[in-house]
Amino acid sequence: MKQYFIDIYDTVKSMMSGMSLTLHHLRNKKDLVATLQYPNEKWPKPDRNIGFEHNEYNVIRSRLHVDIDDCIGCLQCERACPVDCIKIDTIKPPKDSDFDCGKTSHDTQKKMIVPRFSIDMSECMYCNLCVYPCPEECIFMVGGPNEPKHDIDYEYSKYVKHDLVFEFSNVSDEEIIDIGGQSYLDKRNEVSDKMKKGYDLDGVLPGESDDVSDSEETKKTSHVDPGFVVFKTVSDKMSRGIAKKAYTYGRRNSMDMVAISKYVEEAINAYNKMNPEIEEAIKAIVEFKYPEENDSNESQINKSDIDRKKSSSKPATEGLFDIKKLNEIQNKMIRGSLKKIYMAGKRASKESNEVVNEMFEFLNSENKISDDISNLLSSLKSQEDSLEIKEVSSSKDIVSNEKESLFDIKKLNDVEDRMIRGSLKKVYMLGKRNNLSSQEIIDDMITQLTDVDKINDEIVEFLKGLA
Amino acid sequence: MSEKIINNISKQFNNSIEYSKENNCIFVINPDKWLEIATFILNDNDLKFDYLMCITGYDLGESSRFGVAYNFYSTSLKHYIEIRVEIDEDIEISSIANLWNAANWHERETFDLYGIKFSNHPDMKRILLPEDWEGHPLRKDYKTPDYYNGMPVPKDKSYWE
Amino acid sequence: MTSIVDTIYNLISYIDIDTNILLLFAIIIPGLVIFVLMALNVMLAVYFERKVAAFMQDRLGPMEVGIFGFKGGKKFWGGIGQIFADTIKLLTKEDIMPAGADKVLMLISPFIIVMGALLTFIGIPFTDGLIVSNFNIGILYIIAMSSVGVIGVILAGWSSNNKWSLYGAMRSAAQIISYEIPIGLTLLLIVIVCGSLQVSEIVAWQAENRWFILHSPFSFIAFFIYFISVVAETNRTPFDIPEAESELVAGWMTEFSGFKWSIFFMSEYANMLIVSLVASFVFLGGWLSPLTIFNIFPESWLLFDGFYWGVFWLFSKAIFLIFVMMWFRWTFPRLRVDQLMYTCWKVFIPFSLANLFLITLWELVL
Amino acid sequence: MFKVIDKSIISADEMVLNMGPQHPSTHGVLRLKIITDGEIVSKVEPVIGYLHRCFEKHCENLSYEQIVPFTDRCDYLASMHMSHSYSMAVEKLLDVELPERVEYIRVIIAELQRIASHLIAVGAFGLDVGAITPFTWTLRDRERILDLFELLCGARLLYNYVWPGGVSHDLPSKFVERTKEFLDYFEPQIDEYNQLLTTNKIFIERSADVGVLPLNVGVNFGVTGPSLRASGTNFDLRKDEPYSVYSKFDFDVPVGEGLMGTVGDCWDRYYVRVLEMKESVKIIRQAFEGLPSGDVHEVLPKKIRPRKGEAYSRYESARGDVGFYIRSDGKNTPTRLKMRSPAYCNLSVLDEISSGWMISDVITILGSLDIVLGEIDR
Repeated sequence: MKQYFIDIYDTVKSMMSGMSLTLHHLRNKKDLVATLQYPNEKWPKPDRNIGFEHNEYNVIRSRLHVDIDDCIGCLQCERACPVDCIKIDTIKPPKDSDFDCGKTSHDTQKKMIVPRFSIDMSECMYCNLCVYPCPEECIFMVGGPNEPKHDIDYEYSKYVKHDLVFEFSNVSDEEIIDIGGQSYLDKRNEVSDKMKKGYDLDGVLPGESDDVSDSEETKKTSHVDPGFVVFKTVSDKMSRGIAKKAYTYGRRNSMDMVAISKYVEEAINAYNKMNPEIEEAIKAIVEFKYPEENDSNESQINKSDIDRKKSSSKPATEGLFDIKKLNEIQNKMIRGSLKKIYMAGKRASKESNEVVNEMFEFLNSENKISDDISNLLSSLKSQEDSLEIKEVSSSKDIVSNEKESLFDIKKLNDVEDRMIRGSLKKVYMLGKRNNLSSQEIIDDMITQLTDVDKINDEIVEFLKGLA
Repeated sequence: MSEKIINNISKQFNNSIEYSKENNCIFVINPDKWLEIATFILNDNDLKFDYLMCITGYDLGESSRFGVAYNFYSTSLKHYIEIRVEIDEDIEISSIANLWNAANWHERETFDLYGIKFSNHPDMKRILLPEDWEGHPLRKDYKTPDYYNGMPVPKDKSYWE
Repeated sequence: MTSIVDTIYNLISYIDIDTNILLLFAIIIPGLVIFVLMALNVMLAVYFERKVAAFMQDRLGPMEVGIFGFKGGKKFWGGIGQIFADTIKLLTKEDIMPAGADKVLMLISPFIIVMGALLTFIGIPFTDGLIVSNFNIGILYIIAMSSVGVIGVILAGWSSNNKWSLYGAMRSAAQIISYEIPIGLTLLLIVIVCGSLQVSEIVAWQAENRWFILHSPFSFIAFFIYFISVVAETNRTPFDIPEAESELVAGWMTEFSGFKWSIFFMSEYANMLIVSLVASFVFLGGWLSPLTIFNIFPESWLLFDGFYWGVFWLFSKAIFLIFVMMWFRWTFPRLRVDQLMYTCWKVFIPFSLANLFLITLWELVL
Repeated sequence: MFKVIDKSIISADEMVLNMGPQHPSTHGVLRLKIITDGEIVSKVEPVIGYLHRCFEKHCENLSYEQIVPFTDRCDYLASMHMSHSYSMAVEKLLDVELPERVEYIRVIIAELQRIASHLIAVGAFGLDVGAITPFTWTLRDRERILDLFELLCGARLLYNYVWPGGVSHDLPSKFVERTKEFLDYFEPQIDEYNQLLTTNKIFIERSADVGVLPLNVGVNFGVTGPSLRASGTNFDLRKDEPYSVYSKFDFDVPVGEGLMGTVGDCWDRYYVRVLEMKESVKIIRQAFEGLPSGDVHEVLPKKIRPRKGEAYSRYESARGDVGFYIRSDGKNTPTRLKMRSPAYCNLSVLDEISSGWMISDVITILGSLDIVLGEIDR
């Protein structure tokens, strides 16, 4: 009985003491609150001075970044990664070629180019193991001691998972071809085509996303030599490769089209790979007009159109001149510092002119300006990328021609019965994939409807109206 | 200390011990006599290995194919021993789950990942993998299946290559 | 001033239609007002609870949603817009009905619970004379109606076809029915003392004499027994074993979502308000100003009394008690189901029986 | 109209209750098959493997350096302990003698990590019995330790800090100072937890005398760590088989005494953890006094190719006795790596000590065992 009352007393007492504590916290909330209002307030970044030469080490875990100009393609980071989230491809120039791969900021001569350096940040587990072995210190996690190299960036959420694959390589296709990496490029294009097909099936009807894919295609083809379009029709891989090689050789030596076609034919015959498709393609080359010979009117019309597209879809850095042009400068010191300015400008997405102006300012302040350099820089300033634009226009014509042959899938939305509309759309998609013409597709639709007994006069008339 | 342990055990089971590395207290033991030895080291007053730390199965890929390593510790006498039983593929090892309850789950795990069977185990079934999994993944000759219950097993990152 | 229904009926009686329809109007209007009051109560109380919890736990609570861009910094009303965000979220949530559930029972069970809460409000005054219907058996009616909800709880637990829900419902039924007894016994004290079951009479008695909590040591103890018992009856920590989110997921509410769940929520907070109001007018002098307890304040202070001040004082007392309930919740662990029964049957009921006996003696002797 | 009622439907048989894999207080994706008779539990069968990530299989294809981040992910609440334990096994194979500074740093880090892990255990145990406020308070203090770790190696949860043969970085210059600041702040906080939770009568009622684990049963089931010490033994590898530099420090091993009930009940298991935090604070203070200078990368191997052979390392982590059994055949990847996870063995005793109690008590007992599913399922 005594215990009974003691228990009650204990209970009340312990409860009161607990309640007094929580009340204390409620009353002194201003001093005790530990929450940080994240987007408005952020954690104070701790001082990362770690006692010894911390430049070598990286004590922050955030996004991986690569200074690709310093990468020598040694693959050490790829090997160190426990989750295989780094993928590097390298191409070595042939032994006898005099191709200059450039130098790193540590003045190491690069022996190969890196056409692909992609990091899948969705797989990365921030273990930092890739950072330690890098001999050029070009892969690092941003922020912390690397603040001067790259600002901290730990908030990089994306809507699509693929967007977390960051591509760092800035080697253009032309350079790869220069170095003799045609086979590599073919393979890569093949894979990307395959992947593109995969994306297209991502639940989006091509009819609905026509506009998007159109602009994408123009963007894509703007980099590719239009002559290759012809060879795409060739199904045999081997002969296609030979033909393309021969074609590029011809282009590089600025032959005219007839000469190129003959050259290609010789090359094909040498490997005994002649087949009707190739023959047709070679004929097409001869008929194919050089982009330079295109009507100037046409390109004028398209130009404004494309300019608009460019400004909206492409980042402004594309307007910057190529960094390789600076290699002509003899003095190492000046070249290095100019490159630095270039990189800074690129990161801030400045225009060519601005960057060149900055360079001039720098040179003036250092009293290192010479005639050669100023000539070079002013030549860079006035440069226009007219050639590119023309290429775009011509390839766009080809694309639009193909598209016009088919009617728009949206027209099918006028059909009221859902069942019928669905099956019609299916037929349409099937036909589109097989490159059928409008008339053929409509015939298919009518047979399809007769099969399922849904046919009536209205629909037949409607369909015929489409063609 | 280790000498004493070795002497104690080899006095009793001279024939069953294949070899012993004295410095690490590692014994390799004939599977036939395993249960007797286990009972002995648990109950003997000089040994008293009352705490079974770990059971590790391993795949040798040789004639005697699998091995099971038992790590014991005595909480009262503070000494340590490792005993290994190496067997061919189809032979069962007698279970010690009735002596050390800790062995229950460890043996189930060894069975799950290596397919080593323990006779007289109270509840011999898979523990980490699903009940309907085929094969024993930690074997050296294990191949990842293409399908599990009709679902394809992803092997590479399709958007990556 | 007798009751709201009568007042309204008198007000609209000049309209020349059937008197039955007029009576219906006179009943429906206060019903709607009470429903709106309950909805308002749940919105404010949830915000209040979240803030109290947050500050006790060294957090800030809802901070992101302000009204018209207004945010109070780290103040109490920092995320006041959260009230509306929560309401909209709850009402637009998908209403999930499990495949194996008893659909009819699952549909009606939230309404049974909320009906119990609504009906209880009929007998509860808001200030002097502001009562929907001034029964002469007010206290009895309140006790009876507040235990209607348990039917809904059992139906909800059973119809969900979920073992966790069933456990929650069974625990809840046992708990609510057990704790009805100490509640009834403690409320009996004031009935004995003032000799009436009518709410207005009870407060009138307190106005004449003194607050009931200060009337005798037994009524002082009775208040705490009553208060802790109603905490148990409203299923709040440390007696929240029917919900027990770390054991039973969400107890009998596990399978409910969207609008149905928000009705449960509404009734829970409405019950909190009801029991606090009852405690206020039975023990704490109802709408009487606390300044009149002792006659130490100057006469002019008695101005803070009257019809409108009555509403203020009554709700202040109730809100303070609700705050204490929240304070309990964020301080204590949860009891086990057998300990809960122990507390009820072996502590509260003996004490309240003794109270009942002793206060009778107290009244006879003094 | 009237159906013949099948007797088996209404008879009062036992019922199977599935707790988890999605349940608020199973501490991860653990599934408990509970056979109950009303509220009384007659059998609990843990079903594990929902978080199995093929850690051991994976390790056979990774080099020794690459395994470290994966060991971190086993026990994500005490990552430092896991990588430390693994590094010890590899160092045994490599036969390296570590510089003293490395050992001191490792001890400091390990004890900080022990505090962080026990804070979660203590808070989550409060959460399991229904007290929510202590959990947020313990998380608040754990956050400060994570800040220290961020200062140390950039990461807050999965550190990849302790490497075979050393640690990845030396201590930052402000680390010692700030850790001391934290310790001064932290010690009074323990009293607050005690006031709010440990001495609360309801909490004592819920946890004392519940789920008593007798010592011999615990040893037989391979239960280790605070859960075993609560049963009245001072078996602690830091004392019994001193690794690293633990032999140099003076600290007590808290043992369950049954202050509120029986020795080895849930309250003891909880309270041993609270006391251990105090002991860890003591160890860290001593370690700072004796912290020698030196290079932490002195013996860090460039490439790890251990000798042919086996090694078994033992380590006292926050949850108990972690063992890494590594078989190497001289390549840069292990042929077999087995991890003896303490929580795996601790969980196996659940059925033994929780049958006969109520459903609420199963939660309490599970919380007092302090399991981490990442470590159980590996």
